[in-house]
Amino acid sequence: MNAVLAIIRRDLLLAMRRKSEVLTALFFFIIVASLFPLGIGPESALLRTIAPGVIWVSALLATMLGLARLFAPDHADGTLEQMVLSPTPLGLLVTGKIAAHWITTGLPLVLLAPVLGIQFDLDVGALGVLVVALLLGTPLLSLIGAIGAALTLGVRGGGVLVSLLVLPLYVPALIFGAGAVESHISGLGAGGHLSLLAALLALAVFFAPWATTAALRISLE
Amino acid sequence: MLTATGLSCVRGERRLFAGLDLAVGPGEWLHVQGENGAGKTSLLRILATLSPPAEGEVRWQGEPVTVLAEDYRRAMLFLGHHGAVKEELTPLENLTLAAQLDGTTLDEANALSALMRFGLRGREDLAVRFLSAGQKRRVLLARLAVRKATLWILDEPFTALDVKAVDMLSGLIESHLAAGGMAILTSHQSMPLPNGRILSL
Amino acid sequence: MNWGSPAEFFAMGGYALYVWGSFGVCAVLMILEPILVRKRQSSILRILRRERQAEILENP
Amino acid sequence: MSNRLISWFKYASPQSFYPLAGRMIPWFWALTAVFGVIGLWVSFFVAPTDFQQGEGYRIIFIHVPAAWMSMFLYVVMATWAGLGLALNTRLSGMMAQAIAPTGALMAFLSLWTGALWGKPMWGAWWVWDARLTSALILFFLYIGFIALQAAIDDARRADKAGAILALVGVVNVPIIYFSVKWWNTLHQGSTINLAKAPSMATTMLWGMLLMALAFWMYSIAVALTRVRAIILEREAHTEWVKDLNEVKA
Repeated sequence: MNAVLAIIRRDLLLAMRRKSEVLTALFFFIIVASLFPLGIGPESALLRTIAPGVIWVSALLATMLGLARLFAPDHADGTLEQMVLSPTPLGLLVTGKIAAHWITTGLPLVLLAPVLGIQFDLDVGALGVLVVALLLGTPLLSLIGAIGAALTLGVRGGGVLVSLLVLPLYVPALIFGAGAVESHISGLGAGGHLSLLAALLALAVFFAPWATTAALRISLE
Repeated sequence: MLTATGLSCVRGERRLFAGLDLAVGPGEWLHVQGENGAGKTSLLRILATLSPPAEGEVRWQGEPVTVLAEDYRRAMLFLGHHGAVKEELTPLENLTLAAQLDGTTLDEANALSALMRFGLRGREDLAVRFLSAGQKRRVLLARLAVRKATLWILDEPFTALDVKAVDMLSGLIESHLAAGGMAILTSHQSMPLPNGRILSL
Repeated sequence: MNWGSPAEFFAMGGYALYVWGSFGVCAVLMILEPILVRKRQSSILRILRRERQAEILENP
Repeated sequence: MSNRLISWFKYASPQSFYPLAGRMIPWFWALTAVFGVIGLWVSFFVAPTDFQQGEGYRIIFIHVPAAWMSMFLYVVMATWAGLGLALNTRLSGMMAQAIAPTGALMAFLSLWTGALWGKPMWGAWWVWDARLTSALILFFLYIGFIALQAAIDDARRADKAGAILALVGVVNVPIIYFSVKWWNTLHQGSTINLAKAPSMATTMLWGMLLMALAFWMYSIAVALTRVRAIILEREAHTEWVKDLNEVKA
């Protein structure tokens, strides 16, 4: 457990020393979401309808942006080898790295989402549901993304390839995440969507580190 | 005691070596020699359990390393071509965090004394990326000194070291062997260490 | 038998574009794929044969 | 038991599978032709005109088999990939790699024929129906698998990485399907529902089954042909390949 905390601390420390990467992903999120009204038009009823989907798709893309940097630096400087050879099980270390990735890319998105929601004229209740849905959904994005990042490690054109592998797998998260906000707006209640999102998260917490670990071992062979 | 029997290694379409046997006991060290591409690094990675052998088996204290898993990894230290040193972190942070990832703790006093021993005094708080190549290798040597492992597997440990650092490293390895440790090294040049057995690939 | 004449058959009750569009593309792709795979097979065989020839020329 | 295991593993080696596959391929082509001809005859000349959809419904005779095969082949591909990962047999990875393009073709055909069916029936080339949408995502999954394998130079590593992706995909396919279905019912209500198709005449079902058999045999024949090419490519340096009659000729 200490090792997990240590790797989270290390990755956060590294993120602090390379602030620009974290900030780039955040501004990307804001800019993409702000482009939609410019492309679609300022009519607030329409914007309210598309808001959950737009914010979620932007969150997917922003998460994707950070994925290439999840394991690549550790792979390049040999730290990944040492992680594999550490007495601590690799699965735990990988979970720690994914947690750190979420704290640096997912959590800021959750905190920024209400601001974007206001741009799209969402009311307070919908903003709350949006935050809860993102809180459940962004760890899911980091977990699934880690599998793709590990599979494309050291592969030609890995950065583009990872989006091809991961985006189709993001579909359920997108559907339930955006759906939660939509059904709240239409008065149906977001409970069903949110609990399904939580179930998916539980499933991913269980399986994704395992698949990521296997993929990392293969990339080091 | 590390023993390997009938190891063979296939890379892509090429068979690098086959039917390789080796044994290293306490206080012994093995010098793996061979041309570029002969499979020195591949052999070391197999011994370190980073990649599985195409055929054959590696045993530690009589047990297969695949069964021992964590116990073997605790007893073994591997240094590859890349230093496993984070450029953005200071030498001090590198040492303490590496120890924590291994599940042990390293207090600041010990870490500092190890860094000083390798002539990194005054560099503790400078990010590694501002250090010279030789100084970066010294951070690694400090890591060797603080990590308690019986078996050292070192891939080209003497590259990019100045004369003084070479002496330090060979002294380090000698005292490791004297204390009953084992070492497996690869190197292009002749080793500044006595009594090594030679394995040619 | 559903069709009075060949013309009626090809007209497909007004759905000719959709029915023949589906069956046509399906047939084209399912003929094309084996041909491409056969080509892949024969190109690797050609390389292997050439290598063999070169070996024979080198050590007669 | 041990005898049977050995003979099974014997055929799991590329060297003995190569000639075996070569002998099997003509049989599967013959079966494809037989089922295909009977199936087409049933679909065009035996199956009656549908009272609701007219002649346009005849597209289902290839649409449904293609959709079935695209899902079935993904499971078969993942099974081979998983076997390769678990037993470390070389042939398994090659089989997975050989199946993927045919699976992608089936997914594409199900999308294409679905669009051509949708236009006259629903008035639109594409509707975000649950089945069409999940077929589209399945197609993406195939493309991802093929792209990942193509991007990795080392064949063994490509096999293993592809295997993990295929297994992750196979866990996700039902989740994706149910999420899309849920999303669909929530948004579209009851405007379009494939499940409520008019009850099918027995001859229609027969036509569909025969065509599905033809597609199945076709997939096996193509996958076997492709796996032979892959075996030659990967084992080009071995003695047994150099001693093959095809190479000597």
